Amino acid sequence: MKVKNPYLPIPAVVKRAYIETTDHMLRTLELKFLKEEDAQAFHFIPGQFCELSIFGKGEAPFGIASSPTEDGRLTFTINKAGVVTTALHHIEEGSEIGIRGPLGNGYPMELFKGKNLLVIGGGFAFTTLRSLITYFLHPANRSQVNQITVIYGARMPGLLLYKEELNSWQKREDIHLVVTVDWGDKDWKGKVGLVPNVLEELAPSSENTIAVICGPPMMIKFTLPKLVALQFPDERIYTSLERRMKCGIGKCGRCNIGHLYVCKDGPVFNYAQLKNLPRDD
Amino acid sequence: MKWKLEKKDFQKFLQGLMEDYDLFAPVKLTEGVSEFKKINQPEEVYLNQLFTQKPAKEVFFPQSEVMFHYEKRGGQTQTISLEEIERERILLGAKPCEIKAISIIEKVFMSGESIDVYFLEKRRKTIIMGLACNHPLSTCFCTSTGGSPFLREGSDLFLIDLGESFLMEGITGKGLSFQENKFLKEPSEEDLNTAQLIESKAFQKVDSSVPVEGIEKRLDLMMESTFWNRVHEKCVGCRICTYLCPTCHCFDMVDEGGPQRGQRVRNWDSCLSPLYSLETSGHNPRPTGRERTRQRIMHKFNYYPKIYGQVACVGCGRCILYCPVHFDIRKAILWTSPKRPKKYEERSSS
Amino acid sequence: MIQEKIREIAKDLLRTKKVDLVIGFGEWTLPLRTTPLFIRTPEGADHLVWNSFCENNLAVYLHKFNQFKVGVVVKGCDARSIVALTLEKRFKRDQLFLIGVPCQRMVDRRKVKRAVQGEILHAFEEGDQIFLEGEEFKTTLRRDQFFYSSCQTCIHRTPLHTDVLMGDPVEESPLTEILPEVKAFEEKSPEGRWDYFKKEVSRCIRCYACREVCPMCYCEECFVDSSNPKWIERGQLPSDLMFYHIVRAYHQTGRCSGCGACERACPMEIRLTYLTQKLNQEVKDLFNFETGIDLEASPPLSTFRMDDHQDFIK
Amino acid sequence: MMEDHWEPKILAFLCNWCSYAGADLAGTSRIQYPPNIRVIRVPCSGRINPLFILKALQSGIDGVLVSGCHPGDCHYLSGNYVGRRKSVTLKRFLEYLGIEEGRIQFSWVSAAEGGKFAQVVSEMVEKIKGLGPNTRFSTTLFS
Amino acid sequence: SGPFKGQLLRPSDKKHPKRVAWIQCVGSRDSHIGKGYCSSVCCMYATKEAILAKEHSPKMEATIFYMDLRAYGKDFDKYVERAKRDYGVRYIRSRISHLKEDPETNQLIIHYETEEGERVLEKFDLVVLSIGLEPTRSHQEIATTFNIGLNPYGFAQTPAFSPLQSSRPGIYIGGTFSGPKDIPETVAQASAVAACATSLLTKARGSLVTEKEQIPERNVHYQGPRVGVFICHCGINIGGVVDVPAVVEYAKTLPYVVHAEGNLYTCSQDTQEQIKKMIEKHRMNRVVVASCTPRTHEPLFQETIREAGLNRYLFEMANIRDQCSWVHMNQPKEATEKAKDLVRMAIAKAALLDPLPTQTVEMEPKALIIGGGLTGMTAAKQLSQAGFEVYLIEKNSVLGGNARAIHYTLDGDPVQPYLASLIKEVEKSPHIHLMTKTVIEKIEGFVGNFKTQVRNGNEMKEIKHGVILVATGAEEYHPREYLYGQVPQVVTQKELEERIALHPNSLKVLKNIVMIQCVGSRNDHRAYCSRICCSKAIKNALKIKSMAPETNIYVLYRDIRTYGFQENYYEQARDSGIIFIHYESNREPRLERTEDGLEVIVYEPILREDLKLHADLIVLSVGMTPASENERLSQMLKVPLNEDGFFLEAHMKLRPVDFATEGIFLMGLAHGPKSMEESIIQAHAAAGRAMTYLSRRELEIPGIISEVDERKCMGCGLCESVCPYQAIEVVIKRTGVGEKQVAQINKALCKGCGVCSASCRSGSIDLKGLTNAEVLAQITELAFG
Repeated sequence: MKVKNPYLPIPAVVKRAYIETTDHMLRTLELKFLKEEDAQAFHFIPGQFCELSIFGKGEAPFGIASSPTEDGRLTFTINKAGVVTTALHHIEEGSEIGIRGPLGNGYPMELFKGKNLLVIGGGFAFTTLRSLITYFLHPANRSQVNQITVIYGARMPGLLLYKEELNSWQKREDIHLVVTVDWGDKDWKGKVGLVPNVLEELAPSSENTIAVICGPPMMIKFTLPKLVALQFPDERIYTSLERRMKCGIGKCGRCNIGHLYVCKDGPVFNYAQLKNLPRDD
Repeated sequence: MKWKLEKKDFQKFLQGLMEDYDLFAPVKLTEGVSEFKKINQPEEVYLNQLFTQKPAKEVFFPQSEVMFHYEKRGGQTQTISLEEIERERILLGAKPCEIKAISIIEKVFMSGESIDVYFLEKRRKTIIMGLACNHPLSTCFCTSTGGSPFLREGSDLFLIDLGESFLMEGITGKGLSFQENKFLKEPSEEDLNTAQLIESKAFQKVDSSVPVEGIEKRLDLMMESTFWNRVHEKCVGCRICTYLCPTCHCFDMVDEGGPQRGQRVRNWDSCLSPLYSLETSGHNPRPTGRERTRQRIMHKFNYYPKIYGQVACVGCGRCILYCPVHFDIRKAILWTSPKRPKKYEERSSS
Repeated sequence: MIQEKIREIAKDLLRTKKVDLVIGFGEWTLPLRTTPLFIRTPEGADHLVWNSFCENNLAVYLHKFNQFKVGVVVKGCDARSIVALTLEKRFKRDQLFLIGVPCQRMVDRRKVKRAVQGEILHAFEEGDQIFLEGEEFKTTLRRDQFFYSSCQTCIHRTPLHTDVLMGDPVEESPLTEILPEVKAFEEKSPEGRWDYFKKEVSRCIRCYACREVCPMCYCEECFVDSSNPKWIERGQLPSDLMFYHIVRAYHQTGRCSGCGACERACPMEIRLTYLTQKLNQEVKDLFNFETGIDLEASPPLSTFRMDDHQDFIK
Repeated sequence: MMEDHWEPKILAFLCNWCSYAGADLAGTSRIQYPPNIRVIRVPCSGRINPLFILKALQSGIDGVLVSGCHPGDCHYLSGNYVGRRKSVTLKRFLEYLGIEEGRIQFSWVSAAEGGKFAQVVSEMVEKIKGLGPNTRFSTTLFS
Repeated sequence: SGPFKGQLLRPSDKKHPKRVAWIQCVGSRDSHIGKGYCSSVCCMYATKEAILAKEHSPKMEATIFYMDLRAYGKDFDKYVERAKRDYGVRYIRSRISHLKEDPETNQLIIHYETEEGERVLEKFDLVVLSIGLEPTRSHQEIATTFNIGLNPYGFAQTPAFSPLQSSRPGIYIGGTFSGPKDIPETVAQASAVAACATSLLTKARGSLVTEKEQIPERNVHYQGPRVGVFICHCGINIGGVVDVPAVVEYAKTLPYVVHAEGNLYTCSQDTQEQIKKMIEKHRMNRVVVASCTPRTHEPLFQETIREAGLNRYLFEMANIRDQCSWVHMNQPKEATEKAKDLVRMAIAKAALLDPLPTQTVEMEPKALIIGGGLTGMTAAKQLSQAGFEVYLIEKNSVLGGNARAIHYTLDGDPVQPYLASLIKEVEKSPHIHLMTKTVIEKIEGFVGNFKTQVRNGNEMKEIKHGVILVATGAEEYHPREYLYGQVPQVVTQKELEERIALHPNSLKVLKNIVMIQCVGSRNDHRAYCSRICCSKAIKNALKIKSMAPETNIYVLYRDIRTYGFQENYYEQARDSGIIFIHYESNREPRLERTEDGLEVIVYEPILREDLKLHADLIVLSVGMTPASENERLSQMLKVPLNEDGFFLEAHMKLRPVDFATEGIFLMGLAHGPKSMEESIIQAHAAAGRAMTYLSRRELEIPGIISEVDERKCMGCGLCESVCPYQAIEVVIKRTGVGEKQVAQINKALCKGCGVCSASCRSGSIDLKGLTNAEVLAQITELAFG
């Protein structure tokens, strides 16, 4: 039996592409596999990522923003930074792209069963969290978790991702969504304040609750102590690490922190694991 | 099973093999430099240099390897992967330490659900004819890392140079087909004794005093020690020690060519290069030489053992011999152990 | 003896806090080799040695320590590199204390190893003899048969602009009159030269040791690693290797002190000095400039003269 | 793309203020010259990074011509002087290494020298035809 | 170029002449035919022609017959020396009266007398007559229609001290209409006349300017390159040779191309509309036009795409006419192939182009004039009349500079009254801030934003201004030769003029006066002619002759350089009995002390013996030396000096009053020795040039400038040292994590030559608009296309 070559990108096409933020730095791509059987074979869970490749430019890892419950929809949100991301920002709808994945361990959905869910997101790291939240808001899975509390912050209102969904979530009662910005502007009516302070204010009980936190290093640095202060035990705080990756399958050695490979053993880790890893960030 | 092969028919023996195998063996590039290459004529085989600069891992994990071609035909890009190998191959002249290192790399490339098919294909279709180390150097410390100059593990066939002839031992079943070859004779008793004598003499020569034992535990608590500030100072950050190390297996993937057609290539990479962990945002988790040198030692002696239970160093001594600033990993290992010399408080320990 | 003087001066410098650290050479585990040492306490200075194997160009470490006051042991070529680096604003001259050692030309350990059968286990130097001891042999060699090729043609062995000189200046006469390597190379036909260069450079494994040991190569991002524009690919294509080595040598025009560290560092023993020696010869003929001699003279490619040579222009 | 007989492909860097204008003048005065050169317009002959010339030769282009203002006429005062030093060191170094003499050619052509520009180009095309295709960097020779 | 395609041929038989002779002063300096003036330019003309002829046919021999070699301009003497030394041009001092033709070889025979008086006969293949300039036939018409006066020679008459003013106010004279002059003077006069006219129109400035309102530029950053290609037929100019439709089809297949079309005339007005429509329709963000030379048409197309909302730098041209179809007319196949390559390269470059902002720097409408002499004051008056504020800095306590020591001009007009009225005007003008006894301490900034620290005694003041005019003047050469300073009878012309004006009768009693020309000039230390010493000597000599007719005046000279209308006074001097004795540079006159006074010994070429002249008074015509503080000022302004120490202008002929660095101008004696009239002209000219900057509210900086990537830059200073405009400076910059030494570019000074990005080894500095990546893309596109 011929072993599958994990490095060969599966051909796909860009169905829809639109700019998310006012500073044009974030763009969401909706992809569709060219071949139907690739689409069938593609099963993923929230928190996993894929390596998107543009021939001639290279490859880069992106968290899957869509949820498995959205019937085969596959969306990624790209922050424009380097050669590959710029190329991803420039390609038009209908052009080709290569996908490798699903990669990484994704969120431990089993462990979330029967617990409350506290989701804290910051900036453009909200992609995998959106997948997680959408998964649990789906009627079939809503019952698996009890209380869902979401705190999502961004620097400015224009930089918030998935604005329509945020509004629709706001209207639902089975989810408590708090959206905050560091600096408001004249027509921003919502909360203004840093995520750690908002968390302190909200002070959700840590009893039987799992916290999932993703965001820029500075936000995590100031939010973790707040969570610990609210008696969240280390093993019930999960985060998804952002690291330089190349192969995505734990071979090329690029993404290791200590003995763990972020791409294979992560990117989702609980704080207990991270604690005893060498401080190599 | 053991055979004797006269050196005078060695060339003809190899000629025979080459009919149905591709032969890879060290070839002399220039005075004092040799490299594993595909052999066209048996005369090219050059076994006098104790070990080649680039280790035998190159035969399984080449420094630069095209993974697949891509071509845009009619708006649709086809990818043609290049992992297939038609002809079986023979690796001749690899030393025991290099062969053991291949098994170390094997653990990484062939574990988990995603298998590195390029390495797998080459590994499966290669018969390893190891060559014993009759005269190890003073920089060799393979015995300290659980190896030995006559380690047979990992070789399919094992050659011992008796001077006029080779003693060939069959270790695994592989490569049976050519064992009934006409050049192979029955080894005499006296041959076996000389082989045994050479083996014990070689074993003594190797420095087994390097305290590799228990280094994984010791390094656990040394992550933040000032030891690293002193270790890295003399290292200028070139990539010799990682490219020449038989166990190093990091690589980078890059596209060559334009949007219309080109190829994706995998090249060796080194954790000592500043660009290795530089993120596009400009943040670099290992900004200075201190973190990078620490990463090289920690990965070999702490991280890898944690995952695969054995140290990722085979004690071949290449990184000691070829380092332009004479960084000696044995000193670094010594320095982490309780036996470190007290009076060298001041000395840098690398 | 020079070694004692170096230790004295290092101790004094460290005791009086004139410098934060002294960079020098020390014995290490292998024979015929020394290693750079970073001494921060007066007692540590006892490990400083001086012999014919202090081959590294210590100027390469100075930009790592440009916030500190540094004492450094320098040969003729090292001092010239430091002068060139000062001209390129790497550090201010007053934060350095140069311990100049008149160089007696360094011995090439590879030539010594090829002259004996079997591995050398112990070696020490006495006057102009080198005593070697291996498993089954004991020989002595004359050190002046085994100098590095870059040392043979060196005419600046006494370091200039140093703060202190560890011995009386040596007279500056090259052993071989002009650069033998360049002459030998130039005797070949153009095709022969190109094939020789291509054969040598195709052994390159892109470990960049030649770049990292050179004090003049301190760029944040080398043209080889640049992705916008991407000058060459990352693989082992011989034409890319040739591109790299031509440009690396060309970037040393008027900056290379001819110390030969690049050739010594190469694990694949690729000959490199005949490239930079030729460029130094060109710069001498065309602009009458020698690297690192004059503290004021600006490097040749950073200035111009109206009457520069131009008969190659139609 | 090799027809029956080989036509050299030559890259010319022309400085915008003098040589490019000279080339235009050759055009307006209809002075015919061989069609082998392709021009890249640069502000000054001092803008030519030696890596451009080397990259052109490495990519298999058969000849490189760099043409700028006469000394003293440079629109940017000393651009051509600085460029001249880089050119002489690069040319001598590459010829030392074995690149055939004549592959790289430098010239001063002022805005009024249309005739001279055509002559420089024709001479260069002849020279390169004499030298034959540029196989120095081609990797086919060496596995 | 030229009738014989650049060959030097004899018109009669189209053969190469072996020996060519130039005869100077034909139709000039000849009052019998009413041309008593010197045409000022023929000496240099002949020398230049001799050099060019020798370049074209080195074997040819060039000989120039002259009376006085009038190389009075800046670096002119050096040029003549080069002609002699490098090109072997022979200069023979002898007036040629007639030519004969040798019947057999029809060569031309010239009889001439050498210095030593020996008669020589030489044959030449070609003789060139250096005929002078004369007023055109229309001079007379213009004079009558505008009712302006002409001088006896038919050139325009200009009143004293206002060489640009015709006899009627409001009508100004520029160029050779007012007399023969060289290019530097005519160009300066042009700018000067413009200045005078502008100040009259001050009130109406800017009234007819309509601001072009532009639609905002579309942001193309977050789009991939969408390139539109327009390939021009240019009638048959391109279409006749290049198969344009094939190139269009080919362009359609190239990456990033969203639209490609051929046009008959891309530069026509309706095609501009078509381009704008296509940009809209295909949402193009890059445009490539393949037509003629960008040097002429790039601005036109850039304007068009700007009007369509695209940044003007998102544009690239491929020259497939002047450098393709026109020059490969009988090779259509190869021309089409070449056109395809050029289009492909242009598209590859266009895909990488970035939109470049054209920043603006606001302009401080004030001028700083350094030096309060005649030049400085004239410029100050001119600028104040044009409504601009002026800071006039003078280091001495009193205005006037060198002009204070001049009492009358060669034409006899009194100088001090004019000077006094000028000083009064400057002092009372509201726009001029006069600062005497003030020295410049520090000058910072760049055009539009200069900040200068000046010190008056110990009080410091900072001035904000937009432009700088340098009028630091020059000093009289302090001679060491001829016992000057040791013996009272040896004086300089300046001191003589002082004595003539203030106590004339002390001179009346003198019997013999000997004047020695070119003292301290035209030698190895000062290889230039100070231009005014000859006219000054003749002025004083004529004055003395008129006061004391019977005093003998000897003038020992190397060349009498009374160019232009000053020639009349030279003739007048000879008629009034002043004796002019020529000496060769290698046999200079000697001065000896005898019991009854001083004796000058000079070798008289015609008598071929040493003449002993007993002299009661010896007058040294000394030249001018650059002002002592030029060195310091040039450092502060970062502008160059020439070898002789005078300031170096941007271009000797085409930009005589500009410095290379923008916003700084040069006038008067600081530029080099010149007469008062020429200084006044340069003052107006510099003021005119300054007005072109002062009249703008802000300066537009072109987009094509360099940019530093501060992450990659190590601050090695290589770019700083090669930048021709000193626009780059290595500074210590505070970064997030500490300090870093990086290069910093002064956007206003960078001219976009790209020399810095070619020198930078690590590619940290790059020229926007022609980055390394863009050139590399063109190279790889050409090679692997």
